[in-house]
Amino acid sequence: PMCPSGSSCRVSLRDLFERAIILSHYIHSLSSELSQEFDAQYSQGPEFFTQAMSMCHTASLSTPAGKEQAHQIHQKDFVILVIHLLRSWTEPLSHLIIEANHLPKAPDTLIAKAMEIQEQNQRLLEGVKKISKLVDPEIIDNGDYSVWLGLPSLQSNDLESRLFAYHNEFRCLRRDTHKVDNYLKFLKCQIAYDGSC
Amino acid sequence: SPPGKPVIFKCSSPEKETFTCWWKPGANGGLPTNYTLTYYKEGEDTIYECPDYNTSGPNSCYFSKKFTSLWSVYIIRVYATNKMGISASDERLVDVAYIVEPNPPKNVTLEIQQPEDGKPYLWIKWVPPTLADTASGWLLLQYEVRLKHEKAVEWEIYFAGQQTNFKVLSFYPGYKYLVHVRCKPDHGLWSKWSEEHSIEIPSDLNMNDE
Amino acid sequence: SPPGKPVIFKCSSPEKETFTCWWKPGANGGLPTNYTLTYYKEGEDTIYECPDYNTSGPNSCYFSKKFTSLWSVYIIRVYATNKMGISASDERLVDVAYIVEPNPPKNVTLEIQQPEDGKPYLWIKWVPPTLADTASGWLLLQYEVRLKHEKAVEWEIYFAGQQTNFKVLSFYPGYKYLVHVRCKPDHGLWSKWSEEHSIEIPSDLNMNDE
Repeated sequence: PMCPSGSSCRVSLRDLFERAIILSHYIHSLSSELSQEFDAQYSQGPEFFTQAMSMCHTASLSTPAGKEQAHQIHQKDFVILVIHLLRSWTEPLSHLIIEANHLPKAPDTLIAKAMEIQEQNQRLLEGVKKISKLVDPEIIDNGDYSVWLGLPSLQSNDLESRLFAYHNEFRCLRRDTHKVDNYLKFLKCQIAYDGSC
Repeated sequence: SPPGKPVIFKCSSPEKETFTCWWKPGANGGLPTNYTLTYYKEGEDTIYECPDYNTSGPNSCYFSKKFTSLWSVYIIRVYATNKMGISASDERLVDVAYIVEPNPPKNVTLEIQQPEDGKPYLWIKWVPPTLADTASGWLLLQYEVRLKHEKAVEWEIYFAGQQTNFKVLSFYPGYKYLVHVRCKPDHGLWSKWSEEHSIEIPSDLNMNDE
Repeated sequence: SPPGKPVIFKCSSPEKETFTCWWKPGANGGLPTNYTLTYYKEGEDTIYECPDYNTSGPNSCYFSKKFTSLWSVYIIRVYATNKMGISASDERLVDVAYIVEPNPPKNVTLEIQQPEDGKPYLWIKWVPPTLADTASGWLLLQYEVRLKHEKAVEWEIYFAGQQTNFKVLSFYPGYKYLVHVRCKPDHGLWSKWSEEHSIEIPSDLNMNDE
């Protein structure tokens, strides 16, 4: 949107959404690779991790589980929900990166991916905040997020419990990044394309 | 004898709103055998029975929108029962977000275009598969085109991104070309290829700029 | 005299993660002249100075990842100052997503193909450049091929759309052909041409259908 100097010009809402979606798509792809790479490296048998399934720390956020539920949420509340989801991973990601170094034979690629996800997640959070201001300048983001209490399990002395904890975090990260990606693609069509892409 | 062990061999969703699981019966032990699918969801204790055994045909369970939620793991099992006993399949863990496999694209059309100021090109167009609501943004599809002339051995494959048309710029006059198109959700599985469509390229087609 | 007016003549980003702006100094009025680049982001009031005048060489400002935001338009200006006064360039508005100039395509290969049932053709293939965005598989690049035989003056230019290969059907046996390929993202600038690749066409090549 190059516009003549002097007039105020900004990145359009459509462009902001397009860029946010490039990031959210990329972040989810990385998170899927990270989760699969961890399971491939540390699983001790086909069913090893199925018992590891436990609730994600973001389960308390009531997120739509289908298209109809998504249509029922007010658009600006939905944008705020995405911000809360993104923000809920700022702390866990930084701890995961630090603690993952203590995993036995921790592959560099795994840590590099986690760092790339952390960096792009912060970038995406900045972008969605900018989107929220355009959607509704009066929007109030109370800085909410889901508290994460998973550090002790990542530091457990028992290796199996530790591996279960990592597996669950990466599984939840994969799930939540998919939610964010899905929601942004939906919100783009609802908000920036009047409900029809 | 008691029935053999059934196997849930596939679960998939065509549009990220509903899903179906299919199973293969085990040996039926020579007796009338009844099949029951049950499931419970991660973090919940209540066990439910399949809501609809018919919509998706024999040995299947269809979960309509009402019974489908993404991002929560369904733990599914099928039981085979006859007079002599009962046998259960292995548990199948399903998150609908990751089993999306659309139907193929539809209405594939082929045309030769001869722009005033450029070389002729083969223009392939299609529409998204039925059931796929790409307009709302809930489902996002990417497309791939494959093409070859009748005598060629290898398919040429082109990635078309989210567009529902594609221009092929290098082709031979005087040949019959075969085309298929398929699609994939942003994070999901490729559909089957569409039906075959073909076009005869006139041999006197002038391939240079007009 | 006061310095002449500098001109910001180019801003570009190789991968949408960093970007650089370059300027041409105006006349320096015969006095030592100092250049300062300042910028602010739309929707914000704070004015910042160029974070790095060195990385991209003389008369340039390099914005590393830390200083590059995809979410705002940058309003940029360069000031030239000497003892006699100061002069400012026009404002340059920069949206990083619109100034992506990718690296050229890689691994260009050339082959003469002689299908059993058709005329021979020159088959040019390449792979997309390394670019963070194509890694996410989301950025659609378009390609252009240019080709000429050694003795020709003019290049023949072919638009290859999103294809990563191209067939040239009209060429002369016995000549050496030179080929380059370049690419461009949907909103962005053409890359430089790839390195030159060449191929000798055998003079005894039979140009008719086999």
